[in-house]
Amino acid sequence: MKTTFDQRAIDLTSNGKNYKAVLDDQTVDIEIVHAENGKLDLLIDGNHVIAYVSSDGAKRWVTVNGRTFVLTKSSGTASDSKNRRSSAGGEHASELAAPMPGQVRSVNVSEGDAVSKGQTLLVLEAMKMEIRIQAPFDSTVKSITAKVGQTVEREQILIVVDKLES
Amino acid sequence: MKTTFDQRAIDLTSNGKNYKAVLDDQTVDIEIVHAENGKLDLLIDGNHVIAYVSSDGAKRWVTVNGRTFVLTKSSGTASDSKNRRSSAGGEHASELAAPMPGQVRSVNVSEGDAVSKGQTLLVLEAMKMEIRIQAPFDSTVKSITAKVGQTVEREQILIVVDKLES
Amino acid sequence: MFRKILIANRGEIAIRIMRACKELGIQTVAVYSEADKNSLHVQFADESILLGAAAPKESYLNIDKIIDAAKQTNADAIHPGYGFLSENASFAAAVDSAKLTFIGPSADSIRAMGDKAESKISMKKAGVPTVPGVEGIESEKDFKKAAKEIGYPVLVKAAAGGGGKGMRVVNTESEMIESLEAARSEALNAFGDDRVLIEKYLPNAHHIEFQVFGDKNGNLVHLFERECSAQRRHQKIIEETPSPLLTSKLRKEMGEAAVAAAKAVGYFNAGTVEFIVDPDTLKFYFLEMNTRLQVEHPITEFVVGLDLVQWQIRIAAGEKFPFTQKDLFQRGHAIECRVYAEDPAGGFLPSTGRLLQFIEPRGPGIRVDSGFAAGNEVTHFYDPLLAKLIVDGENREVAIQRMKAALSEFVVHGVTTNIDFMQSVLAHPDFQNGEVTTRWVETNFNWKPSEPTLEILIAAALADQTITNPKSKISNSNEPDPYSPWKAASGFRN
Amino acid sequence: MFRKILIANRGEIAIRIMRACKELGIQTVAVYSEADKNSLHVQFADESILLGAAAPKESYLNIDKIIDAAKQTNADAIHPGYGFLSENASFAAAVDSAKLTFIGPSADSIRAMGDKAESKISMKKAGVPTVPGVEGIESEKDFKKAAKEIGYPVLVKAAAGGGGKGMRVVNTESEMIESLEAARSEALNAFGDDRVLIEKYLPNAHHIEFQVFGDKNGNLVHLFERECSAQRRHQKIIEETPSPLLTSKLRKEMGEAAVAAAKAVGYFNAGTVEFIVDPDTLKFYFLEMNTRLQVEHPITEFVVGLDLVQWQIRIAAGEKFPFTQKDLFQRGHAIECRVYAEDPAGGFLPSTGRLLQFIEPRGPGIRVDSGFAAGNEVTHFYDPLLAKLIVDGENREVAIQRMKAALSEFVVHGVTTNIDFMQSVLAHPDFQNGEVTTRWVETNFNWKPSEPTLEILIAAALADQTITNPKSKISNSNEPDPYSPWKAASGFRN
Repeated sequence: MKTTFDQRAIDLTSNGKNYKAVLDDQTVDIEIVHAENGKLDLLIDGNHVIAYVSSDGAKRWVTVNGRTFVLTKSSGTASDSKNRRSSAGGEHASELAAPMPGQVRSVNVSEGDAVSKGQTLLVLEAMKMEIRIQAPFDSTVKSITAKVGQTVEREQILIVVDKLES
Repeated sequence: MKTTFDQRAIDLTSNGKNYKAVLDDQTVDIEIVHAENGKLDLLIDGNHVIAYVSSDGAKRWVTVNGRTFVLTKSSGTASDSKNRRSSAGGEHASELAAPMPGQVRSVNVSEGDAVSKGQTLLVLEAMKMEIRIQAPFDSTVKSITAKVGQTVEREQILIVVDKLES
Repeated sequence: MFRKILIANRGEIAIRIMRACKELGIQTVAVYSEADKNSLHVQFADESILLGAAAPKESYLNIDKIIDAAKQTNADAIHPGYGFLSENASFAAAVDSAKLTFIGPSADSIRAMGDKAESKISMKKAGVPTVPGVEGIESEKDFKKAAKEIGYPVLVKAAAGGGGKGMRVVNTESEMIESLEAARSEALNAFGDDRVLIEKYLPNAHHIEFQVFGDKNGNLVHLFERECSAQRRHQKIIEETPSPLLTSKLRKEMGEAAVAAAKAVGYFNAGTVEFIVDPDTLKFYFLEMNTRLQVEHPITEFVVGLDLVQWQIRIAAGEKFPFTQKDLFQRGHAIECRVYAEDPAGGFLPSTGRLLQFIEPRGPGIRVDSGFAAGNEVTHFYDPLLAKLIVDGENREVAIQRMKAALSEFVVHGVTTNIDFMQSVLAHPDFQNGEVTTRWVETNFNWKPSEPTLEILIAAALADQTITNPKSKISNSNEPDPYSPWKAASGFRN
Repeated sequence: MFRKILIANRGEIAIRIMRACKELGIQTVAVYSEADKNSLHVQFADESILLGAAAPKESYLNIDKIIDAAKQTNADAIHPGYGFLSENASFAAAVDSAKLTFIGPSADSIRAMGDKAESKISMKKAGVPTVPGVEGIESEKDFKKAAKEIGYPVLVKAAAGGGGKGMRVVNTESEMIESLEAARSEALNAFGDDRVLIEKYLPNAHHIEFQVFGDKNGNLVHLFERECSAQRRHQKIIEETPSPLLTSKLRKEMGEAAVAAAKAVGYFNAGTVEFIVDPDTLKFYFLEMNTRLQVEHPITEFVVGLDLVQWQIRIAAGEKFPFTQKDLFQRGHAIECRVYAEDPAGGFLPSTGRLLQFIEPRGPGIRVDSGFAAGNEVTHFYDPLLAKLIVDGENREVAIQRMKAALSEFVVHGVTTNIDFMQSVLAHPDFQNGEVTTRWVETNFNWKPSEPTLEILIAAALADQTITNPKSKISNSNEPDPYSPWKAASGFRN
């Protein structure tokens, strides 16, 4: 079975007791010694590897040797969340999203306002921190989709701006 | 629903959100605040109680306030295991059972032997300990059901003796 | 001794305080917000009282509700923990007025140290070295004059301040007016008080603090230092004691200064005097005093051999110290790493979610103070501190090796953490040489997460392959999978 | 320093040794029997080698297989832990012959202390007080004569002995012949050697041992005492340090005697000199020396501030101690409780089964050394020790309170444990007064488990009610219940 994580494809086939994995033209043998409670005791080409694994939607959390990685399984929708996350600061983006869940503390502009690059449009409060949502470029506020006091989710769109052609 | 544990009956009825328990003519109100992973967060007549519970066949393991109890659910076969356990040393019993799992290290008698009270008939080894299975009274060895080197379970019958009428 | 104590806090510190109470034979009352209904600190307490909604001002910051909860449960003392109301003089006064004991210093001590300008003046009077600067001035002209005398760069900061708000670094005279205005407006917004003061800015300093402790009979001792220079976003991430910077002569001088500072405000119970130390000149300056238990108190407990929270309670109940300064000494070396739910690769922004796995390290010399377990939700309402991992060892090298081993055993799935980041800090030569200063992370340490290895991809693929087959489930899932061995019985009452 | 160490043991001690290796940057090799295939100690190691069947002689006692495993994995040293081959001089010699380093004393030291008669003679020569008695006699007449001189009651015990085998208390002359015969025949069966010796029997003594430690350069120190009088079936259950019985004068004398004992056999690495102390006269007598790491070594680590296992490895690699006797001191008080899978109400018979829940206590001053997790099987093949719970505190009272709180947080379901029993021992005035002697449990302490309370029955009924409803499962089960949130994915490979 072929699976792709963050653009890296891995092909796993079972040959009865063990598995064989192919990735980046490399082939390795895998024996599962024990698997319980999200903990895998593996032999990968004869080397002992303990891996902790969890799944949450398309996300796979994996810890090996004390290092933890979050991989996103991409069945055609590769690195979806990455693209979306970077939209807040991207050069051509005009939708400003919440970088983390929180509560809207203040909205400093109104629809139609002309704003300049770096100007604080909205302040979010989360985990004792103030997060300022600033204009990515000189622009006009097209729409405001968040209200003061509202609890917003990560990546929820808060404000849409139109870039001013200068 | 009525349940009996070690001869004590408790009647539990659900009234929607909460439970009511009747035992020993006492009635108490129970609210389950949270239940997860074998841990119960309860309010019993308004008092906060954390209980850890596990089940294994008819056995219920319960820990409250750091004290752990093993209760046996008795649906007609009340205190079955208790009776069996005491059979090894009982005055009228003639079946000698293993008090714990282990390996038979030696069998010191043969079928038909006359043995005297306290005589070691068989030695079991378990967890670095030697356990001597001794004659409960002057008797004749009727049958030996365990062999040297054999691994035996707790309460498995090892030797049967006939009491000598004196 | 008290019969029952209400703990006006949540998370790891609430549990840590309750453990101390349990060991002293004292009943505990937890308070909680709606978001914390199923939190460990509520389950750990003998009794619990719901305060209100998740927002702190509806719950953990609500003085009236907390005092009501204490009266309702017949508690006779309140421990504020750290954060929330712990340095709020009005709260301490309200607890007093309600005929309850506040486990901490007097409201007057809190007030005296709460104002940065006033406390600086009283410290100077007490002979405690302060950062060169001027307070009590108002005009732009005076600020410019003071800055010239002190020498740029300077710092303008709110007199009523705290938490980095209302603070600006000014590098040249041309920036002064703008910075002054910005600091004043921030200060007014945050504290309702636009007074600011000016002082020398030391960009490459060590943050070294001294634990002080006084009983109500005038016995005041210090429990040596904590080196807290490893910071990100002005917040500590790794603390240790002893400090690799201090000589025993300097340690003695700073300890005496810390005791003098506390004495100047009639201090009792636990407090921390923060200093900044210039590593080039080894000169030290009073920064501020935290009039409460500190997050990083466990490293002092390891090295000095005292239980600080038990002593807070004993002191509040009127006990005297059975020891004096000369009985106290440091043995071994202790380090604390703060495990935060945050993304070091994304500006340390907090990360929220449900904890899919939460496996704490264990072993000789390892202590974990945490308030979370697998299945718990990390929300955006509160501080993203998941756990404090504390180790001790015979010396600094042993402690660092132990911390690295312990961090590598800490498994957190469901939120992003700074574990790998701290692992890299510990492995850095600057840290190993004890040369980390407060702005080191910002300016010298450009961390990037490593790329997933072969093993990682294989494990992910195995988890993926097997999770779709209900017969061979091996991993955690947030999804409503009835076969999952992980699902909590949240449907219990149906 | 070593590159790779093989740990010839299992359970908690194998893991504890591997942690020390990890912190020292040394690779680890686990060995295991078929019964331990999925044990934590195997998962914790970098590599692992299957030795053979579950029976110890096929696996953990098999010298050839263990040395083969070390060669196969290119290990350069072997740590024997405690028990199994740790005091087997032939094993130590075989490790040497294989050009590997044995992490422990020399084979000669082990041999010299292994024979009770010989070691007693060499101790007398070294000026170490021994229990009044006679060795090297054979005739019944000589034994009767010796007994009369010593005074009844006396103890006859196997010269080659250990573990309470080949040992008889003789109260009057009339019992002598029978007891002598019984001891000799047991000794012959157990050790292939029927020599016995005779000594004064002290029924109400304290068992107090001293940790000694030597490097290979002749530096030999002691790390103070451990009080191990709380025993059942001649096995320790609770240990503490400092001993409540010792005065500082007595501590000094006994420490010097312990060092003299170790010096007499050219000792290096960690060892323990056991004494019995008469609480009335405060006279102490050499009992035996354990030429290995002791189960209860963690209490010494807490109070003395050294990592004994790290030092065992360092010493074996040739490092010298950077300290001398005068640098060492005790701080605070530590207690260890051995959590056994056994039934205190049923003659302390071991209990076996699958662990349904296994929740270890945690918190400041608490250390748990264990080799088990929920889901593991406790089998009859090995020692029933589930975990060692160790606490430290500022003083004995604080440590006892902490231990009581910690024990009350330890949850073990699936096997019967001695947790409640130890809780009662700790609460007893005799224990609190430090007056427990080695036969106290047998003779003064009649423990009965308490009756289930209302809450217990309610919780059981709730568990019962809800477990039959697959939608509201809340509890552990060993039964093949596909809905159980507890089931391990043992069917993973189908």
